[in-house]
Parts: sequence; structure tokens; C-alpha cells
Amino acid sequence: MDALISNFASPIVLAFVLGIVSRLVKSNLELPKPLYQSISIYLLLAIGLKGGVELSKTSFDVVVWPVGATLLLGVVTPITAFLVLRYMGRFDMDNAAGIAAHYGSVSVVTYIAAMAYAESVGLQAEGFMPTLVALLEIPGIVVALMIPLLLSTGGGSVKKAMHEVFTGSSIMLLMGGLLIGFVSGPERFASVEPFFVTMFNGALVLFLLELGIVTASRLRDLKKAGLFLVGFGIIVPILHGILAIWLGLLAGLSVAGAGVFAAMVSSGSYIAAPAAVRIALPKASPTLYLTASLGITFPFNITLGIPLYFVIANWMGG
Amino acid sequence: MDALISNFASPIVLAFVLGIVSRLVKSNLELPKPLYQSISIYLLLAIGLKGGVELSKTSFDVVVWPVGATLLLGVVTPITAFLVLRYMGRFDMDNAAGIAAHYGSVSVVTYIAAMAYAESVGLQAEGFMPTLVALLEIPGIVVALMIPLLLSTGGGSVKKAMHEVFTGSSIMLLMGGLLIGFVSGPERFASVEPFFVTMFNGALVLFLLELGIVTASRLRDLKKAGLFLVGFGIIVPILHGILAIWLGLLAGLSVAGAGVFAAMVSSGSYIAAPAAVRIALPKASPTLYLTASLGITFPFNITLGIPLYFVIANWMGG
Amino acid sequence: MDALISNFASPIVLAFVLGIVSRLVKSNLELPKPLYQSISIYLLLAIGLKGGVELSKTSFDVVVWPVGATLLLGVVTPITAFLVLRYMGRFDMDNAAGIAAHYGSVSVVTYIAAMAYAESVGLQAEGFMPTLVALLEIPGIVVALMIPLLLSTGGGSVKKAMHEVFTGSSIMLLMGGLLIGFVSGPERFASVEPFFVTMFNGALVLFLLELGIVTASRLRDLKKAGLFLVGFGIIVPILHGILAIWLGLLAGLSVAGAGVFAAMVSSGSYIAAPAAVRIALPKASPTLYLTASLGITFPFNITLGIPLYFVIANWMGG
Amino acid sequence: MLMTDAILITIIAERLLKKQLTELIVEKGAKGYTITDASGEGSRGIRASEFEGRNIKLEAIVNQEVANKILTAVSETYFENYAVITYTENVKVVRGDKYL
Amino acid sequence: MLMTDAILITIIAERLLKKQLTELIVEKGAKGYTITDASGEGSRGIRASEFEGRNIKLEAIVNQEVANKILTAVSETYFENYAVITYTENVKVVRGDKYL
Amino acid sequence: MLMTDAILITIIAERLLKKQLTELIVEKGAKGYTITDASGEGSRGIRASEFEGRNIKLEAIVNQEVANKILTAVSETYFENYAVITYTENVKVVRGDKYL
Ligand SMILES: Nc1ncnc2c1ncn2[C@@H]1O[C@H](COP(=O)(O)O)[C@@H](O)[C@H]1O
Ligand SMILES: Nc1ncnc2c1ncn2[C@@H]1O[C@H](COP(=O)(O)O)[C@@H](O)[C@H]1O
Ligand SMILES: Nc1ncnc2c1ncn2[C@@H]1O[C@H](COP(=O)(O)O)[C@@H](O)[C@H]1O
Ligand code: NA
Ligand code: NA
Ligand code: NA
Repeated sequence: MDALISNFASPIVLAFVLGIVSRLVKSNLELPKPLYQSISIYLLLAIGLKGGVELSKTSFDVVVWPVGATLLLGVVTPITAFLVLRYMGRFDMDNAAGIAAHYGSVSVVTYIAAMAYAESVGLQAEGFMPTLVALLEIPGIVVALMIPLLLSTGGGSVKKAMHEVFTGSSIMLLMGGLLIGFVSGPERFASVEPFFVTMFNGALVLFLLELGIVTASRLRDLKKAGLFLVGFGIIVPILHGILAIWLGLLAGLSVAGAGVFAAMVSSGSYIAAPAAVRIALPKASPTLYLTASLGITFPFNITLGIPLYFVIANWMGG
Repeated sequence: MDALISNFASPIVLAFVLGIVSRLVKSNLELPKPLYQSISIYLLLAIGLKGGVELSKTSFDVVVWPVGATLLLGVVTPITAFLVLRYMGRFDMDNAAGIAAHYGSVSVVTYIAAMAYAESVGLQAEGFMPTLVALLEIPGIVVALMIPLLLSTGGGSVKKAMHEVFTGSSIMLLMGGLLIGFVSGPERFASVEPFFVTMFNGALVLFLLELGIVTASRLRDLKKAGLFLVGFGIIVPILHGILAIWLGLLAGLSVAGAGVFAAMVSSGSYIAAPAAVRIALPKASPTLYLTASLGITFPFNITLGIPLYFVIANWMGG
Repeated sequence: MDALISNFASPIVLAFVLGIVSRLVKSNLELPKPLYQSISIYLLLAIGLKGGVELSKTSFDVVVWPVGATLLLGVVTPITAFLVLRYMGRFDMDNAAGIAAHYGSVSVVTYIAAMAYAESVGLQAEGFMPTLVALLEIPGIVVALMIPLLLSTGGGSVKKAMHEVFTGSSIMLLMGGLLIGFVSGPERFASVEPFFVTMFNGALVLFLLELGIVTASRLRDLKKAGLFLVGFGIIVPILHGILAIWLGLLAGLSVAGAGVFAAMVSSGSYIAAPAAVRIALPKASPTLYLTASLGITFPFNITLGIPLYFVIANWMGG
Repeated sequence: MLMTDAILITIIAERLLKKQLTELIVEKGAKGYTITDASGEGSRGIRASEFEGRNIKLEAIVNQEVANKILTAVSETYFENYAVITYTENVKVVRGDKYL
Repeated sequence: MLMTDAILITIIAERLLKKQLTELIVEKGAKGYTITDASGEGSRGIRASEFEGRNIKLEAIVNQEVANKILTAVSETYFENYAVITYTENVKVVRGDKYL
Repeated sequence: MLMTDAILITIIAERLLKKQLTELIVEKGAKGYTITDASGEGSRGIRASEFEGRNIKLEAIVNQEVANKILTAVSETYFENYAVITYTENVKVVRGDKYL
């Protein structure tokens, strides 16, 4: 309970709320698009860099199992999401696969919020977590986009979508950052650390302000999305989260690491996936997949989900 | 005298001068608009956050009188400004009310410059000053826009203007920041402090560079504005400043607090007020109200006015 | 060799490489233009400020000779470049003068990379180096643009080009920053130091990422530029660099100072010069002068050139 | 390709009026609109939205009747006190039924 | 001044399609194009590129034949599933040989 | 609604020429102009202003005579060495006296 209040009262979550409120009162507040893009670039690169530097200090043995768990979940989660949507939710092929692609991938901001939460309750997740974020971003999208292909529908260009995914700016920045951080190592990284590490949480406040504004404009679509999708956007993430905690602990992650891992795995992408799905599955409705991942799962995760995953991780592995 | 030189030689004031000079030599130097907007957002949110955190440490008894003084001056100053403009300056109703709205509200940058000045001379104003800034922003505009309504002229939409004022981005950020800071408290704020506090003065340098450029393009309008307005833009702020010092000290502010308070009260808004006045009083000339508040009072205040208010505050309350 | 690897493994150089790679794999990664412009403004102002503060601590005797050497090289280097291009390379008058203008001026980022390199190998160049950068920016362009005028060809407007050079934003920011820093002095500068000094290297990483992307789009023009220009873009900088080291040491610079000085003098401008040349010599081909300075000399300098200049400086003056 | 004749109406105005103008044209019957940022100079000069630095350029494809309504409304409400200019062109659109 | 008649074709589309559309129009024979950022609303509403926040407005000066090819290709490929609108105007260009 | 016939002249050019071109068109008699940022590709490719990344699109409503003067001046001064294209359209404006 304390943990929950503490999470709600963090400047990051409160900035998200401010964004939602300001949209609800029809304020003209908005971040200039270039600022929003700049902060995205900064956050992705910073995560990569920190992850790379940490990785350069970590032995292979320690990472190999968590990496395996990440790839496994990148394959499993889009499939479970697809099955639930298609056979329980009766969504058509395109929409089921489109939404599944989002849940197979990862929301970087949810990851960051989980890291910040861990810190705020005095825990410390493994330093190589950003490596896992980068690895989790792609396979889920690929797997989900394969489904309609295998079941031979589709119509959009999967090849173009794959190029979009692999050379998309988020992957470039995360992977590029990882490599730069890894090659530079802690000493050479020191001179850029104030910019990329010390400023990180502050920049995140601005980012979540804008994300709140964007999310609020999604909320009016909740009705179109329907009750099933709302339930889906809360329950499936919890199930994926529990699965992630279990596998994460098995792979040797700490309790904090498993909590963060659960937040990552449970989250739905809203940057890389939408672009890829829009190209590969043009008939899938953006209203559905964006409302689910950004309008339902994201707010759920950063308010209730993250503390919940930590409680479960603590209970299963503490 | 020393104080004056010290103020002139601060990077913040010098950046303002650089902006003016670069426009005068017809340099193509300009800040990209999104940068300018981003810094505005940052500064407003940062002020709110700092103010909120400080407020969370302050007892109600200490703030209640300064808050009262602020609201009182928010009502009084637009009326004095209106009376001077209408009956001494012979301005028409719309222009008198339009300019008065600006002087009833507050220039956030003048407030910041006053805080920086206080620090540079080794003084420390009360931590809750940002609360007062946020409170001072609105009532002056409301009161001034009511005048032509009561005297039944106008023509623009006061209702739309009010919505503009209350949900304008500056109020959203200041008030939102205050609440976030207040709820978060010092401990949770610590992780974002480097971004919002340590970087503050540097970001201000960039902001004042642009403000110098904008002000310089106002200077050529001085002739259109006329001698009366120039005198108005200097003398009325001094009178409002003295009034503010007197009330501020009565309300229990320190000498530094009273100096900063005077700078706030004397200043003219050039962000919230112009937008509101343009909508509510479309016949009022932007040339007049922007030249007065941005072309005359702002440069006066950040160079001579602020040190003067501190001298007076020291003399009245020291 | 170690020095070389150390230089290659710095986050700054690696970010440049990431930019090149991301363009080669056709990623859609790009920095929003306003971010790129904002960082340019920030870097130039920060260099000026730091230089000014340092200058305020330096006695006239110490700077006068390096200043003389800078001005001398600002006159000499465009002439040598012009002669090589016109009489060995058989370029026409406009193209020879246009390219020469770039090599007479200076690449600020090369300067910064050299300073960062010095630091990374534990050396410290003189604090007044930014003064020299500011002084080196202009004369080379002026001299080069005079050549076709004296030999009476041309056709563009040299007068407009000169105004462009002297009031261009890079000169405004560098010189303005220098003056502000000089007048403020170290104490008043302290409050903005975290923003302008501590963040500097981090911001540079983002800048070089974009510069890598821009450079990569230049690389496909290498063929059009021809082998002679490739050779020119490597050999002439080395010669200019050696000349700079010799004169720099004569003028009393430290070994590190001479190394940085060589990097500056050898570098080709790609911000101030292109704009001026485009206006004064419209017949000169942007493909040639931008490919030379940005596509050849810049990457050469920040990877191999800088360590080389330091080795030579050490060998001549150590 | 079956093309329909339509009117492209363009309104250039100070940014402050963005919300009011889009509401106005939708109210008068436009089925959609496109906005770009613009800056410019005209005969009347300064405006209050200088801080936001720019004008907006609002374009809508409409039929002649809607165009007339918009033109009348804009000129009555805004021409006197605000920096606004408006013009129309003839264009041909694909799938005209969508806009007209 | 010698002016040539030409067609100005305008395509407003979600930003995501930028690369595909420019490739398409060049393939159909346009010698160049100009892009501006735009935002807007239409009858179909939401799109996936909302994060990038804006539409693009793609303009090309072409001859009638190329215009027809582009119109056909755009409407066949994009009209069903994407937020795209297209229209043409008659313009006069200097040095028409360059574009036509 | 009383509308006047006018010419909308559009100049797309490298950003470096912004100041020169606006001065030119005002000198030739335009009463105002509107500028938007644009990017694009054409037959001549690269320019020096690449750092600023974009072209400008300059639009002015003028009468036929002013349009001719601008067209002549632009083509004489800039067409040879710079990336510039120009075209005109017929438009109808409200309150034509203001611009013509
Ligand atoms: N003749 C014109 N051609 C194109 N745009 C114009 C013209 N006159 C005015 N404008 C635009 O309309 C805005 C308002 O003009 P004004 O009300 O005359 O100050 C200007 O900022 C320009 O963007
Ligand atoms: N009638 C219209 N006039 C101008 N632009 C329009 C119109 N309808 C739609 N648009 C533009 O086309 C985009 C896609 O429209 P839609 O596919 O109807 O959502 C919108 O975002 C607008 O920018
Ligand atoms: N056919 C065309 N249609 C529209 N815009 C064009 C066309 N050709 C060139 N442009 C624009 O004019 C600029 C200069 O073209 P160019 O001089 O051919 O390189 C390009 O960057 C485009 O923005
Ligand atoms: Na996921
Ligand atoms: Na005031
Ligand atoms: Na040089």
C-alpha cells in the first residue's frame, strides 16, 4: 500500500497525471513535437549507453540466461496475446495479429518507470537490463506479423515492415547506445555521464507530461475499443508479468530485476510496433491497438502494475 | 552602484544584451521556435516544482499573509494602471484595459531574474515565492478584462479569454508543477533536482538571448507608442514596486523576499496576458501593450528596476 | 597506437560512426532539425563562455602571440589551399576559391574533438583556445573570397557574403559568449557552469550522431569529387597542421595547445563558409566544397588527424 | 480517373485564431482541413501571437456553397481586427463525395 | 515571360507513407517534389503515425499524363486503408521543360 | 461575397535565399507574402544550405503585372546557379484592394 502511494506520488507519475488533466480541461498545453522527439532520442540512447557500460562490467555467464528468457518471452507473449484476442475476443485476423505485435514488443517508458520505482523503494535491478529491453523490442513484432502470413492473409508489405522494425530509430539508438557504451567502458563514459545519467529522470518528467496528453486523447476511444479489450489490456499483462517473474527468477535475476523484467514483458509497445503494423497490416485498426497499449496497459502498468509486479516478485523470490 | 554593476555583469543580463545587439547588427541569429517554447515549458515547470517542494516544508501561517498580499495586489495594480492610462494618458477604453491587464499580471522571467539577483548578492528569498507567482498571474488579467465589460464596451469574447487564461499553458505548468512538487516532497524530488534546479540558470541564459532578440524588434515601435507610454512603463512599475515592498514586509516577507515580490508585482506579463487580451479586446493594439510590457518595463526591470527594489526594500525593512 | 584506439573508442567518435552506419543501413534515424540547431547554438555559446572566463584569468602577454599566429594562419592557409587547387588540381577560379575559403576557416567540432582528445590523454590545452577559434573563423573566408575579386571574376555579391560572415550566428555566439564570459568572470559564471560545462560532452554526442548522418550522405559524392580532392582533403590539412604546430609552439603554446591548434587550423569549416561561399561564388559547386571539408577532412581529422597532430606536437615540442 | 471539381479555400491567420477558425469552418460544412505552420508579412504588421512566432495556413476542400459561407463568416468576424487573409482556387479531387 | 501549363498535384497523407509515396511519384514520372509538414482532420480520424504527430503534404509539378498515373496509383494502393487525400490544380511554370 | 481575381505566385528555393527573395518580391510590388518550411528533391540535387536542411516556399498574392516582374527577376537572377522553382495560379481573393 505504501509502495503504491509512493509510486503515485513520484514526480514521473504525477507528470503523467498532469498531462491527462490538462487535456481533460482542454488546456492548450502541449510539448513542441521536436522536443518530444528529442527526449525520445535522448532516453533511448541513454538507456543503451548505460546498459552497454554495465554490460562491459558483467561476465557472460551472468547475462546468458536472462537473455535466453527474454528471447523466449519475445516469442511466447505475442502468441498468447494473439490466441486470446482471436479465439476469446473474436477479433479478426488482422486486428488480433496487430494488437499481439504490440504486446510482444516492449514499452521503453514502462521499463524506465519500473527502474525508477525500484530505485525509489531502495532496490537495484541488474545493470544489464537495457540489453534485455533492446532484445525484447524486435522478436515479438516479427512473430506477430508472421502469423497472418503463415495463415496466408495480410496484404500489406511484411518485408517493408521488417526493414522498418530493424532499422527503426528506436532499435538504432538502443543497440547503437549499447555498443557505444560497451566499447567505451566506464572510464571513457564518465565525461558524458552527467548528461546521460544525472539528467535522465528530469527529462523523463517532461516526456511523461506529453505522454499523459497523448494518452488522454486515447481515452475517448475506450468506448470504441470495447470492454473485452479493456479487460485484455489489464489481465494479459498481469499474466505475462507473472510468467516473466517466474522465468526471470529462474534465469537468475534478483527480485528487483524480476520486477523490472515483468514490467517490460507485460508492457505493450507504442512506438516501434504501431509503425510496423501500420505498414504490414494496413487493415488492422490503429484505434484498437493504440488504445490497448497506450490507453489501457500503459497507465495501468505505471500506476498499479509495477508495484504489483514487485510484490509478486518479492513473494515468489524474496 | 556595485549592486548595479554586478547585475549588469551577470551572464543572464548580458545574454539579453547580446540578443538585442545581434538584432541591431541584423545578424540572422535566432533560437529555433521549438527550443524557445521548450525552455519556456521547462522554466515554468521548474519554478512550479521548486515552489511546491518548498511549500511542502512551509507552515500555513507563514504563507497565508503573503498570499493575501499577492491577491490584493493582483486586484489593485490593474486598476491603478487602467486609471493612469485612461485618465492621464487619454487612451481609449480597449487600449487602457488591454495594457492594464498586462501590468496586473506578472512576467515570470522578471521574477526569475530577481531571484538570481538576490542570490548573486548573497540573499535568499522565501522558498514559496513561486506560489505567489502562480497566484499573481491570473487575477490581474481577469480584473482588467472585466473593466470594459462593466463599462459595457468590448466586443471580443471575454468567456473565451477567461478559458484561455485559466487553461493557458503557463498556468497549467506553474500550478501543475506546484502540486507535483508539493505532493512529491523533497525526497522524491531529489532524483529530478539536477535537471530542474542545477540546470535552471544556464537554460535561462538561452531564454534571455531570445528575449533580447524579441525585445529589440519591439524597440523600433517605441516611437509609435509615444512618450507617455515610455514614462508609464517606468514610473508605474516603480510605484507598484514600492507598494509591493510595503505590503510584502507587512505580510512578513524578508527583505530579499520583498525585493523579489516588488519585481513580480511591478512587471508586465508578455505571455499569458497578450493571448487573453487579443481574444477579449481585439481592438486593443498589440503594438501598444507589447511595447510597454516587453519593450519598456521588462528591460528597465532586469537592469535598473530589480537592484532599485532591493535598495528600497533594504531601506524600508532592513 | 594506444592513443588511436583510445580516440576511436570515445563515445564522441563512436556516436559519429553510429550516425554513418545508421544512414548506410537506411535507417530513418534523424535528429529533429530544431534539436540539431539548438545543440549548435549551445555548443558555440558554451565554447565562447568558457573561453571568455578563461581569458579573464589570463594576462595579455600570454595571449598576444598565439593570437598573432592565428591571424597569420587565417591569411596563409586559404592562399596555400587556393594555389594547390588552382595550379595542381586545375580547378576553375570559383571552385578553387570556394574550397579554399573552407580551409581558411575552422570546424568548431574538430576543435571540440581535439579538446576532448587532449583531456582523454590527460593533457590540458590553454584556456584561451576558444578565443583563437573565434578569431580563426573569419579571416580565411574573407581572404579566399577576395581572390576572385582581385583577379576580377566572380559575379556573386561579396558585400552580402561579408555581412553574412560577420553577423552570422556562429560568430555572434562565439564572440558574444567570449565577451559575456570575460565580463562575468569565474564567480558570476559559476551558476551557469553546470549547464554550459558539465553537460557539454554529452550534448556533443548527440551532435556527432547527426553529423555522422550528414557526413554519410556526403560519402556517395566522393566519386563526383574525384581522387585529387580526396588527396587534397587529407594531405593539405596535415601540412597546415604541421605549420600550425610549429608556429603555435613558437608563439608559446603548450604541446597540448599546439595539438589542438593544429586540429583547428587544419580543419575545414562547414557552417560559416558554405553559406558565405554560396552567396559570393554561386558558380562554385557545393558538392565539391562540402564533400571536401565535411566528407573527407572532418572524418580524417577526428579519427586519425587529431592523434597524429598530438604525436607531432609532442615530438616537435615535448 | 474520375475527378470532381471542388474549391480549395485557404485562410492565413495569426496562430491564436487556430481553434476558432477550425471550429468555424467545420461548423460551416467543411468535412476536413489541413493546417501548416507559416510565417509572413503583410500590410498590417504586428500581432499578439508573436511569441508563438508564426501564422497558420488552413486549407480545406469544400464545395462552392460551403466556401461562400466560410468566406462570409471569416470576413465578418475577423477581417477588421485580426491579421487574416483568404483566397480560393479551383481544384479537381478524386472521390469528391468525401469532401463535398 | 514564357510560361508553360502544368499540373500541380497535391497529396496529403499520414507521415508514415512519406517514403513510399515519394518513391511512387518519382516512379510514375515526377521530376521532383516538395514536402511540407502538415496536420489536419478528416472524416476517418485516427492514424498510427500519431506519435510523429503530423501529416505530410507532398506537391509535385507534372504534366497531365504523369498526374493521371499518380492519381491512379495512389487511389488504388492507399485510399482504402490509409488517411490520404489528393487533388490537382492548373498552374503555369517558368522553364516547363524542367518538370514535364 | 465580392471576390477579385488575383495571381498566387509560389517560389520554392533554398533557404539561404530567403532574405534576398523576400526583399526582391516586395521591391517588385508584392504587398505581403507567406513563407512555409519545405524540403524536397529536384533535378539539380545538392545545395549548400543543407545544414539548415530545408527549402522555403514563398507565396504571394499579387496582380498579373507584379507577378510578371517577379517571374522575370527571379529567373534572371537565380535560375542559373540556385535551386529555385516558380509557378503561378489563378485565385480569387476577398478584399482584393489590399493585395493588388
Ligand atoms: N499579398 C500577400 N500574399 C501572401 N500572403 C500575404 C499577403 N498579405 C498578407 N499575407 C499573409 O497574411 C498575414 C497577415 O497579413 P496582414 O493582415 O496584412 O498583416 C501575413 O503575415 C502574411 O502571412
Ligand atoms: N476536406 C478536406 N480539406 C482539406 N484537407 C482534408 C480534408 N479532408 C481530409 N483532409 C486532410 O487529409 C487527412 C486525412 O483525412 P481522412 O483520411 O479523412 O482522415 C486529414 O488529416 C487532413 O489533413
Ligand atoms: N517537379 C517538381 N515539383 C515540385 N517541386 C519541385 C519539382 N522540382 C523541383 N522541386 C522543388 O524545387 C527544389 C529545387 O529543385 P532543383 O533546383 O531541381 O534541385 C527541390 O528541392 C524541390 O523542393
Ligand atoms: Na511486451
Ligand atoms: Na504586475
Ligand atoms: Na582551417
